[in-house]
Amino acid sequence: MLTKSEGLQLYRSLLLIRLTEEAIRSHYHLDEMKTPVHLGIGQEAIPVGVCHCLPKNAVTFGTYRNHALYLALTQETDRFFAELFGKETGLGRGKAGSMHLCAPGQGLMATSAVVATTIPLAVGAALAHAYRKESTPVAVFFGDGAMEEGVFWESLNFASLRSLNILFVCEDNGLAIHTGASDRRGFSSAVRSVQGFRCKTASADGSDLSAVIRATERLRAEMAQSKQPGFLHLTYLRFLEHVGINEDFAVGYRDSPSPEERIARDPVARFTAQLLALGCAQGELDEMRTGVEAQVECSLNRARDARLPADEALYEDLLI
Amino acid sequence: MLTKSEGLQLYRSLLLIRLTEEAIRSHYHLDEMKTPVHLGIGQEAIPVGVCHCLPKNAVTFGTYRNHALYLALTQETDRFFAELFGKETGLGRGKAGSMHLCAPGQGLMATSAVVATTIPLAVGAALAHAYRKESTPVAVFFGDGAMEEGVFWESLNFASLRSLNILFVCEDNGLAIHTGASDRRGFSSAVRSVQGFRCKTASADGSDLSAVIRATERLRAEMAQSKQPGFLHLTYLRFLEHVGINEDFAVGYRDSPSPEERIARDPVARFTAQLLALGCAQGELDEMRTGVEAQVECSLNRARDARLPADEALYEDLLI
Amino acid sequence: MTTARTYRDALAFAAAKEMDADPSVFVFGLDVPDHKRIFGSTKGLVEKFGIDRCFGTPLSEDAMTGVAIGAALSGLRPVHVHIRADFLLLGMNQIANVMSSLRYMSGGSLRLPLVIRAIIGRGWGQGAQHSKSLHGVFGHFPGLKVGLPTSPQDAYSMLRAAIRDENPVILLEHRWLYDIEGPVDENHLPLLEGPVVVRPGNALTVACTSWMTIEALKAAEVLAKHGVELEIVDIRTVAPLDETVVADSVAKTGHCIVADYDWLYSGFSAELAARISHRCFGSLRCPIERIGFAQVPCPTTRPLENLFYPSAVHIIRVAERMLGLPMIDLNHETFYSYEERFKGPF
Amino acid sequence: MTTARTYRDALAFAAAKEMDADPSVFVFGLDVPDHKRIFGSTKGLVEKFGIDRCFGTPLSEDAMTGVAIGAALSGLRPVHVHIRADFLLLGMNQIANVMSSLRYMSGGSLRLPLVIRAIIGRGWGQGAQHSKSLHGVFGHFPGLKVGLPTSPQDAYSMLRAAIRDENPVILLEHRWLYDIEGPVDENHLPLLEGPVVVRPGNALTVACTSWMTIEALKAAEVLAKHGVELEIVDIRTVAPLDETVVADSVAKTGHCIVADYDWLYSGFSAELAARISHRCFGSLRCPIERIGFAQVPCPTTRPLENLFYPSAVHIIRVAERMLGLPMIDLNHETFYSYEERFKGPF
Ligand SMILES: Cc1ncc(C[n+]2csc(CCOP(=O)(O)OP(=O)(O)O)c2C)c(N)n1
Ligand SMILES: Cc1ncc(C[n+]2csc(CCOP(=O)(O)OP(=O)(O)O)c2C)c(N)n1
Ligand SMILES: [Mg+2]
Ligand SMILES: [Mg+2]
Repeated sequence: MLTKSEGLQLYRSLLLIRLTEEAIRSHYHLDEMKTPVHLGIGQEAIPVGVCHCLPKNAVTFGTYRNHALYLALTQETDRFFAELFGKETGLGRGKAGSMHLCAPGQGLMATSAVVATTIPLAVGAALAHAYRKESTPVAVFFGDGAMEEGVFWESLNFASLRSLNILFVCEDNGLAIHTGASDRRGFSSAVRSVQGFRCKTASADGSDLSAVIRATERLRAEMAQSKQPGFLHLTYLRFLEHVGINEDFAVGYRDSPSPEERIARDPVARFTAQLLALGCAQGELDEMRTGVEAQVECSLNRARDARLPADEALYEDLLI
Repeated sequence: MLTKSEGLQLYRSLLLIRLTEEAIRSHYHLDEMKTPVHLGIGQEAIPVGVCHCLPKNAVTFGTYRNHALYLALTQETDRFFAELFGKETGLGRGKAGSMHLCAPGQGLMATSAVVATTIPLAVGAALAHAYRKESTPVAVFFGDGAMEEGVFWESLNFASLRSLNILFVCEDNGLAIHTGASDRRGFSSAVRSVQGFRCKTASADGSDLSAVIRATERLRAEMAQSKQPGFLHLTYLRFLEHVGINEDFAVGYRDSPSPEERIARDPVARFTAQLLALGCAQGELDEMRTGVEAQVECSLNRARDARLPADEALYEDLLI
Repeated sequence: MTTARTYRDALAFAAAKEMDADPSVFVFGLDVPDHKRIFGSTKGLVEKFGIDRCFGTPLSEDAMTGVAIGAALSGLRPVHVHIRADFLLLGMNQIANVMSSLRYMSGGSLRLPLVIRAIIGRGWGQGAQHSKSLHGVFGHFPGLKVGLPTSPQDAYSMLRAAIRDENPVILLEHRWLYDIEGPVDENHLPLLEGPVVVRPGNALTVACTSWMTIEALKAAEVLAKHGVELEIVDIRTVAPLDETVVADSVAKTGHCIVADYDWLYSGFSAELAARISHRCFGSLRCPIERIGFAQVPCPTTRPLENLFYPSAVHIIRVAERMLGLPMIDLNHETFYSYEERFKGPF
Repeated sequence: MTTARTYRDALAFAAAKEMDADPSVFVFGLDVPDHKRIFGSTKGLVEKFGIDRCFGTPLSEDAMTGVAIGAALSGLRPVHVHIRADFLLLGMNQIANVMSSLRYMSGGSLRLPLVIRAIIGRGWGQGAQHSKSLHGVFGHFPGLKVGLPTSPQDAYSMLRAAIRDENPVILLEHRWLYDIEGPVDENHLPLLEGPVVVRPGNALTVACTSWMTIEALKAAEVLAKHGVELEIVDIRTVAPLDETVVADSVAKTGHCIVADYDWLYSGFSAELAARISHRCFGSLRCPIERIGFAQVPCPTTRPLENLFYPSAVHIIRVAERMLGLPMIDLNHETFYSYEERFKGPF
């Protein structure tokens, strides 16, 4: 069970992600953030929950849908927004944009715009830890579509072969852009599809932060005991279009969620209810929201005011 | 149960493969066949048995270890040897060599020297049949090492998704060159590793022709009923080195088989015993051997006498 | 019959035409049948020909490339579509080890009539992994045909020709060309069009690929005001390459810029420059200049992206230098950008 | 200390040296620790450093390339070995979409010190899928270093330098060089050696990669008997490329052949020819000639294979044409073949 203070801290993380994404939504039309954005509204509980269960020195990898993961790990928004604005002060000096964020100092080693490509990198990091006889765990986050890429299976095979300490986190929104799972999968259950390998598996409702934490903790315990990698399957609802800032339920490729479903699949709403049940006061939560709003607002303004990289930067950062 | 005449026909096939490979072994040192050879001694019963269960119009794909498959399908040795000798009359006008044999007229569409690469091609052929609403089955033969390549999993996923009529035949000799399965596999059972996909599976002792036929027939029946692809796992002993004509048990990366094991894993010896039990006379078998020997000898001589491609051939056969 | 069409419509129209004529033609790839229809370039196909002939796939570029080959070997004519050329790198083994050599290795007994369509070019800060062109890389491997249609007519004729071709053909389409409108003669012979002079001139030959043709036309417009007439050759089919049109032009102008939409290093610009340097040794009055991407991965941020991509301005500046002209004041010229893409008519 | 070593020994020795010096260096890849030891080039490593630092892998080139990147990001220095360069095409997405651009995209905060070693070149009728070189293709993507060591000393120094380099380095080793013996100074500075004049001459510059250097030396030996002195430059590091040594040589000789061990089309030969044509515009007395693979997949049968591969004979014939010499009778000369590979000393 979570303590109240843990709960509040997690809540802040969820909120930071949500409000950051909402800030992007409201400022994007100004065309100052010249980078495609894959937003994480609905996805928040997955990185927040999983990273909560990892030690501070854990190493993570993600995809182009990486805002939630970055924020969950760092709570940082200055360099984040600066990157989205393409500024010199951004995480990648503006060269990365939204899709390639990384923050090696905080353990986020790499993210990538080519589906599934960071999965073997994560395995390589896990191998490095085994090589140095370190216990540092690795977690790699990827969408359900990534399981269709051969490199996922190659990576799973190698991690299972070498008994690596790596958690494969499948963030399953049932969609690859606009294509549903039934048009892409030759298997009926993601979890069962990997169970032929020497790995441990678990699944949970990825919209429910507590469920994510429970599943992750259980899986990590099994991994530790068996010395096998883990595969964590978490479902969630992608509230927005694949890339961009709008809802697109009306377009027709999927059903619009009912009002109940909207709440059930909203990690912030669900966790708020749990916190209130835990005895937190609404005022406490509101106060936290005000603080987060201020952080986001302030970072956004700083990012806007920051300077763009100078021309010379074009040829910098290539080779050492 | 096989009839005697079927049995004799199958025996001829096994023998043709064996004696062809032995002929290569005895002539290779003359350095006239300037192509690397991956011989199929020990493997014979797999293509012979599987192809026996397929209709004449079946389409097949294989690997660089393709002699047994080619011979099982065609019973032809003239163009085969000509290819190994690099002659104009060879299957690929000498451009293919041993590793890239194909005979589209007899259904062998392609083989390849890059592990696992013909697997998706076979899936494409199966898709073409489904597209044209034809029932033509496809079988693709590959080594156990191919299962480690991502493209195997991508292909299995797509075939399962589209319910294609394709038989994946894993020829498992437990080796990839000199590396044993336990150094390569993150799974404990090849068959179980694929069972998460919507496909049917079967396995058998690939050294035992009758067992191969029984397993193939049963699997094909299940495939027909379920409209699912099939995965057939067949084990065998590679008697020779990975590439080349020699035994290499002495080298040390694997144990030398006992005399009993040698017989148990020799498809020709095992099937001979079964035929004798079925009431065939040794004389009949000996006579057949004489005929096959003559065929091989004759093809070999023809190939030797054939002419090499002319210089102009270098730029031919590229684009139409 | 000639109609005004956008490039994207021309692509969809060409596919429909060939699918109509030949039931063995089908179009597939990630997101091909979704409501966005690959920026509209597969519009109408699923309605007209059904999901069996226009379908999506799992995310499995390697296997799907092999599937296209296998289907082609089986007598079909697949058109495999990719929303970014970068993803083709996942299918590189099938492309360079299998597709390019299967017919040759079979001594001519196999045929692989298949088309790969992939989109190249610039989006909204697409960055390093969504910006590759790769035509030089594909052309490097014998056994593949590689084309870059520029005008709507090219898009129409070249896609039709590619589908009818008995060989593997890779077509790369620049995203910014999609909006261009131009006359499309639907009876125009389907041909993998080779190099063509799209603007005659006498001062300097600019040999271009894809979007660079548009930039070169813009450069020519500016330079013409100053009495300098560029001759612009659009290469269109880069492999197999027939450089004769460029050589003839250089024989006349004595000056040559190769403006390629790719990195220079061992790219198509290197091949063409090496060939023209050889063939026009006597007529070149100064060294051939090459213009292409900056030799770094594509950065996301706009100011660096603007430096990364070659443009009309680069062409003007290089032309001035080669011809010994004073620098033109470009302050009052408008150049293309994401927001101000050329829309046509071509 | 200078010892005579074969190229293969020099490779194994260099790896051992670096593994000794730095525990973060490890060597892995398919069949790396088996008894054949990648044609002997990983000999002794597993005995000395154990299976944790010299290990085999499953057949998963795509993932294993990513594993190398991930390990490098984590502070190790992987050396990933491939018995054929063709198999690297399976890892092309990781190489060209990830490895080449990760550091750049991170604004310099990531570093990827990793080495890929792959064998190129001719075997016993290896055919179309075991014969690619790919250095031009790799060099095309900014962010990668690409080298082709020719002598045992190069093999030693360049592999050591590659392992110490903070960037991804791809080294391509020709199979026929493995038997060559030559002096190896083990204290020679580990350097990704650039172009070097391996034979001085005045008549014509031959710029070569890898095995073509050996063929060019043979051609020079033959031509020298007829009073023609070739100057031979071994490029060694093709990316990043510094063409100065070649340009200086051409300034002297006025003639240039680029002899590359690859297809010509958009290959390294195109890049070098384009640069030298540009830089030596005034000093070239006739067009640069390029020599490389025939523009078809590599055929298996020997007579066609002999036509496919460039050789000393090609170099001699082209040199004769360029210099306006009569054709030399080559009947009594012996050239290299599978059976008569050059063994050294270098
Ligand atoms: C290898 C590759 N193929 C195709 C694409 C185009 N693409 C971008 S995102 C995406 C869908 C991925 O779905 P999923 O992995 O489930 O992630 P999600 O977007 O749902 O988080 C596709 C097909 C790509 N980026 N990379
Ligand atoms: C993609 C690829 N990687 C590596 C190789 C080198 N290689 C050739 S055969 C082989 C072993 C393959 O083992 P398996 O698939 O079990 O087939 P077998 O030889 O046992 O029939 C390897 C690694 C290759 N040909 N292709
Ligand atoms: Mg998804
Ligand atoms: Mg095997």
